[in-house]
Amino acid sequence: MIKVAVMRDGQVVAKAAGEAGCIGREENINKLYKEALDAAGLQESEIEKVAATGIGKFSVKFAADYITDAIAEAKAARFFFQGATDVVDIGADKTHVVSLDGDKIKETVLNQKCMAGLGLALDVISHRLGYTLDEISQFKADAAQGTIVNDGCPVFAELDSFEELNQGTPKEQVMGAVIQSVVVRLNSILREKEMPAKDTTVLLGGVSRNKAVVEGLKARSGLNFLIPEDAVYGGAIGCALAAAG
Amino acid sequence: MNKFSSIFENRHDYARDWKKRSGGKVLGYYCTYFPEEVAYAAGILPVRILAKHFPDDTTDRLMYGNCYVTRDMFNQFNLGHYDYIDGLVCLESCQWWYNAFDVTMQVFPNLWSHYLFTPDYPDGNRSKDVLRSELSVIQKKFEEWTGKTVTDAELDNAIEIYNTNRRLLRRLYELRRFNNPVILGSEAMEIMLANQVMDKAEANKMLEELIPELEDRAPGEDRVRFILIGSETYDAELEKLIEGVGGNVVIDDLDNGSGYVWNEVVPLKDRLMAIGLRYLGKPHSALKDNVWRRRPEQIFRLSEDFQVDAAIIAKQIYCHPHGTDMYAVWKLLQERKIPYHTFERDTTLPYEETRLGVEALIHVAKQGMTRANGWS
Amino acid sequence: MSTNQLWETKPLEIWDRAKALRAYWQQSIDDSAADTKLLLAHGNTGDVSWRDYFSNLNIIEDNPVGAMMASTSDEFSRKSRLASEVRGWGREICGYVQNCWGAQFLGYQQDGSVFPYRDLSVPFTDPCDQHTKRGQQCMDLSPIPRWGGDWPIYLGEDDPARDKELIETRVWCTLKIIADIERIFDTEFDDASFINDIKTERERSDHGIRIMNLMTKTPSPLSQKDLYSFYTLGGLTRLPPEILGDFWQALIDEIQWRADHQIAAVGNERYRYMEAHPSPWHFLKYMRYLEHYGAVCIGSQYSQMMAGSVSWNKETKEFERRVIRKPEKDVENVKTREDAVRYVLTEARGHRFKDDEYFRKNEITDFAEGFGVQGAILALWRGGVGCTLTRKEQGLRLSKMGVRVLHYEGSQPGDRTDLDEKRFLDQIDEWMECQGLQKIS
Amino acid sequence: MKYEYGLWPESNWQSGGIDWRKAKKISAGVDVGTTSTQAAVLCDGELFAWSNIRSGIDFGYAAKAALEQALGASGMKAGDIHQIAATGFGRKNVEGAAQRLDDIQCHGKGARYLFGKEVKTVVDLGGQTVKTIRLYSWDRVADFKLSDKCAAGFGRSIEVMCNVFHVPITEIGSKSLDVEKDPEPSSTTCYNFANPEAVGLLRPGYREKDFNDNEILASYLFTIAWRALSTIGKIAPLDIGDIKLEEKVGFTGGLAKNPGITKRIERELDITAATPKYDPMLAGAIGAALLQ
Repeated sequence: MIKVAVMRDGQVVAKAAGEAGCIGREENINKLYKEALDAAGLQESEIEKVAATGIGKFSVKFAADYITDAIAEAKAARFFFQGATDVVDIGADKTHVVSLDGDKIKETVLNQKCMAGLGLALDVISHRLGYTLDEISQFKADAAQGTIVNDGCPVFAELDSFEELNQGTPKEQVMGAVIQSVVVRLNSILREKEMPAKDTTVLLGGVSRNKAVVEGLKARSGLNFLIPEDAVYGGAIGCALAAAG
Repeated sequence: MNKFSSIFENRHDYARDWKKRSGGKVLGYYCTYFPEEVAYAAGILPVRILAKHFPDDTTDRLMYGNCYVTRDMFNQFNLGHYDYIDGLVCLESCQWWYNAFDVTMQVFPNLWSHYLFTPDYPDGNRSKDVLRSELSVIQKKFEEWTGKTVTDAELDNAIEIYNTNRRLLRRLYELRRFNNPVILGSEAMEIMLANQVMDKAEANKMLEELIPELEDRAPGEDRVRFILIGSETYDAELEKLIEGVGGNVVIDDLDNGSGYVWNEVVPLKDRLMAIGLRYLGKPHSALKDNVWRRRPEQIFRLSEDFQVDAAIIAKQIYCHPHGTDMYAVWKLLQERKIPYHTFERDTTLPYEETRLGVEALIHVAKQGMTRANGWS
Repeated sequence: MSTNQLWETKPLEIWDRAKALRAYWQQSIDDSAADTKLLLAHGNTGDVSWRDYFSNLNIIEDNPVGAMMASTSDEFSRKSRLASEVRGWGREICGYVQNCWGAQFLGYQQDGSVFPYRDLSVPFTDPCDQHTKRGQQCMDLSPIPRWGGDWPIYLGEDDPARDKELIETRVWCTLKIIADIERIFDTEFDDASFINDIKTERERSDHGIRIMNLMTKTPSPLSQKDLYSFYTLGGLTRLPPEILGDFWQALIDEIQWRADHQIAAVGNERYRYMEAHPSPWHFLKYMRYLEHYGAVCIGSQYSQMMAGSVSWNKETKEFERRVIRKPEKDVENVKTREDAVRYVLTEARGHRFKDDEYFRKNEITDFAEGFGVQGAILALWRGGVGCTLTRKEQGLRLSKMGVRVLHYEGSQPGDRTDLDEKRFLDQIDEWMECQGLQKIS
Repeated sequence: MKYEYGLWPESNWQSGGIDWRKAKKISAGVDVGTTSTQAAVLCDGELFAWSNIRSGIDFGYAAKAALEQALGASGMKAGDIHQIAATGFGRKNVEGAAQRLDDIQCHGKGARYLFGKEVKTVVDLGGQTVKTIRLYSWDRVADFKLSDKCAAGFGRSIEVMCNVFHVPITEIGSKSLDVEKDPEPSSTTCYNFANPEAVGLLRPGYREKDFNDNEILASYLFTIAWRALSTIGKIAPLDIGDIKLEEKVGFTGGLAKNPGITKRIERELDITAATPKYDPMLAGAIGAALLQ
């Protein structure tokens, strides 16, 4: 997913999001950039500075500066909540835990490769099981009812979910088990270094919209996440703030 | 039979109950090269740490690249399943086991612990002296720990109990030599696993009742005979799956299977040396088979003695000792024309995926005689 | 000097001599393949250097071969790894092993020449399980002799009585290897030079300790890039004295001069970091990338291990030789082969990886303190068990003392397939920028 | 994420030339895989009709739908089929199947039908596993190998990557071949590593020269071909030398229709694969129909 945020005087004036793709990625980027500008009613010339972040940041050819993800997330967290001490960004292809100390970044934890593409795997498996992301967001914590799938690797989790379907387990339970395995893995990433603070941890990224995962993670990790309204645009907003200097 | 599998199923309760009854200490060990007799003689119950998959979000902090088994061992301690363990002993064997031992000790520092060096070159001239000295070191530490000295009589008693146990378990293996064996591979494996987590004296009594019963049983169904090769096992799921498809594991080359019972302690005046020689002389595990190869020969001898039709090689993901031996095992099986199927195990055993390979192997082994016309 | 250059810098003069020595060694390998010299697998056990004392023996150690294959040709090392994987050595086997012994199955080397099949194999037992079973790959292919061997260690405080048996088994194994090679291959072990070398061995490792202490200075006169090349040159080639001449002494003098005159290996050195265990085959690329940030790598316990067993003295702020066990006979009256072997094996319980991971856990924090590093790159190799065993714990221990730790993942040191270079470079950028450093060159 | 690029077209076919009413023995085989399901109907051993649809998650329904689509407008009803056999991952859920047969036997038999007598090595590049089968001359299976656990799902991953790349699955193969030289494969252990790495190849300054779009596809498909090779190579004997397969080699399964994979495997093993008479994905279903 590409996310664009346009800011003026410290306020978000326009947002746009769309498919990134790989072939023809630059056209998608330019199209969305125009879209955001039109939404903000601005001309390209009126933009003082453009910065880019994320896994495909270097495809934004017209960016003046490239911001690393951690710094963008940290700025976004402080923008949404002044007292934020930790940021957890759960996106389609990475999970990032950044802990702040004053305005410096104390520590960052990136998810292990075996658990790369957590968000993407959730999207793929739920699509295969016939659910949209909004539907699985409404799943209750006990949906799995004892079904367990592999929590180490999404490919094995996908294979285990086929096995369960083949044994006749209803697909709600299988989806519940997949969500539970994602929650277990996310909790494991939170614990790799110091556990984030209980009440001052900001949650960003696309997966933050998935209530089932967020509630599961809250229950398992004991953290009360602060989830801003524009959580999905966290990286873009932080990047804009960084560009503003 | 089901007495053993129930003990295996709730092994933690058994151990807690044993502690109440005997008031003794429970010592966890990882590798089956651990000379249990010395601990038993000191009144300590040696228990093999077994892995069982639970959702794991505790081990990534201190572990990377481990096989699932060593992760689960550490995870079980974190989940409090092993709260009754008083001490842990680690051996010079697989480094992933050492890793599980080391990180467990960091999280539970007040456990008694000891590192016992068992030579990687078991057949060396001085290897027996090294193991003898290591055994005397651990015996002294047991004495400090329990507060009473270990007498020769206690050592003899322990040797006798363990040799009886091995003889009884070996009879289970012998029963599986015959056509249509009276006991299935999964039943035998559960008994083996139960024996590795319980007091051997009690196990002997139960075995002495069970084996005559088995010998009067009617022969089982005609099934394809398999040898199971690969990493140590911690449950009988794979054997049950093989039985579900018409096969039966009649023999195995597992360290916690045939390797656990294949030879006995030959009593000598120097008891510790006698115990050490047994463990150095047992069929080599993957990490100890480093000079002229013995494992391939042992696999072939077992396969011929038990008339196996095919071999199943089940290796844990990231199990490098058995990974390194794979070429030598494949080379032997191909030379001796034994059909084999290799696959990797992880936390969960996907039924359909594994069944695919086992069933195909049965057809390759039984060549053409599918279930429709005659055999299967 | 450009504005960001903080220190004066100059290329090493000793470099061309080192290149000449490496060329000589490469040539000796090709010659030995020609003139029926026995090829020994893996024998560089560090206790006894087999090549120096058996005239018709040449060592081809699989780690450097695996690393060289990976760095020179992605394509050929990938083919070798495939050849080894289809014969059973899958993903959990060290990349060096797969590269080197995969080519054995292909039957030809990178340049198309016939693979140098080994005639005998001596184990390099200690660092990790892959080493315990190392040298089996050629033995499993064809029945060549391979000897057993142990690297006995134990946890807890020193216990001389317990040590005695552990040393005896290693002495017996080493003596058996020498006697067997003489018997099987009808050759003669040069006892005299072996006994003599024991006397000079001391000062070669002293060189190592002096280099180590010089590199604790800021700016570091030598960076890991050069140190690691000298490490592999020294450890790998073990060239005879008449070829080496005073090479090591000349190297020490040049580094001493550079340290005295504050000549830096990296001109804009503003940040020092250490790494762990063997540098991956692509270490040049990522060290140069980090030099854009003014970050210099000062080595690892692995590359500094040339100095043998050392410990950090907090008072004198220096690394010094560490000897746990005094051999019964001191150097002067080591007369026979057995004395020499016992002397070599007794001195240190070994400054090797297993020791650091197993019982000297303070080693890595002392090392970080001694070299005054602000960061540490600890690689997580999925397949190399010995290199990965305690990386996560050490990461936590280092970050507790304020060192910023970066973990990156790959399959094994000698295997490019799994290293996502883009993700690694992004991680480096993030690691540097989160500590407030920007690219300056 | 939108899912239209990865949807490969479903298809079915009925032979005009066979009058099924005259057939003495009508047999059908249904191969229910994790990703795709095929049904094949044979009249006296001749292929009368087949269909190839996506499995979805209800394997029982997929089998029924596959049979219906195969029969299509031919007038034959499921009831007219004398014997139905099921194989594949979801074979247990196929109602009305008299037998549930082993996948490897079916693939061997089906490949013999598709490629003729001279095929000796069958490589099934499926969605979940890669299977390699060596056949005896009298069409029984001599030996077989399955892909290891970390190589699972590579076939399925192409569907996902087409959606991520925004490249239709039918063109990804040919596009990836349209490069002067194949770049190094991205990570060859697991598709979970390969996805982010392949997407990340867009990072400029990352390699000597930047990758154009086709080279990224080439690097990704080379990964899958190379991972398949690690299973294909295991069927060859253990002695010294490059991988030598017994000729003729036949590719079956979904990825057999992707030239980006098959051409690269052929080049690496320098063989030329046999061409199937019908859709290569039908091997399992045809074999099941013949084997009952």
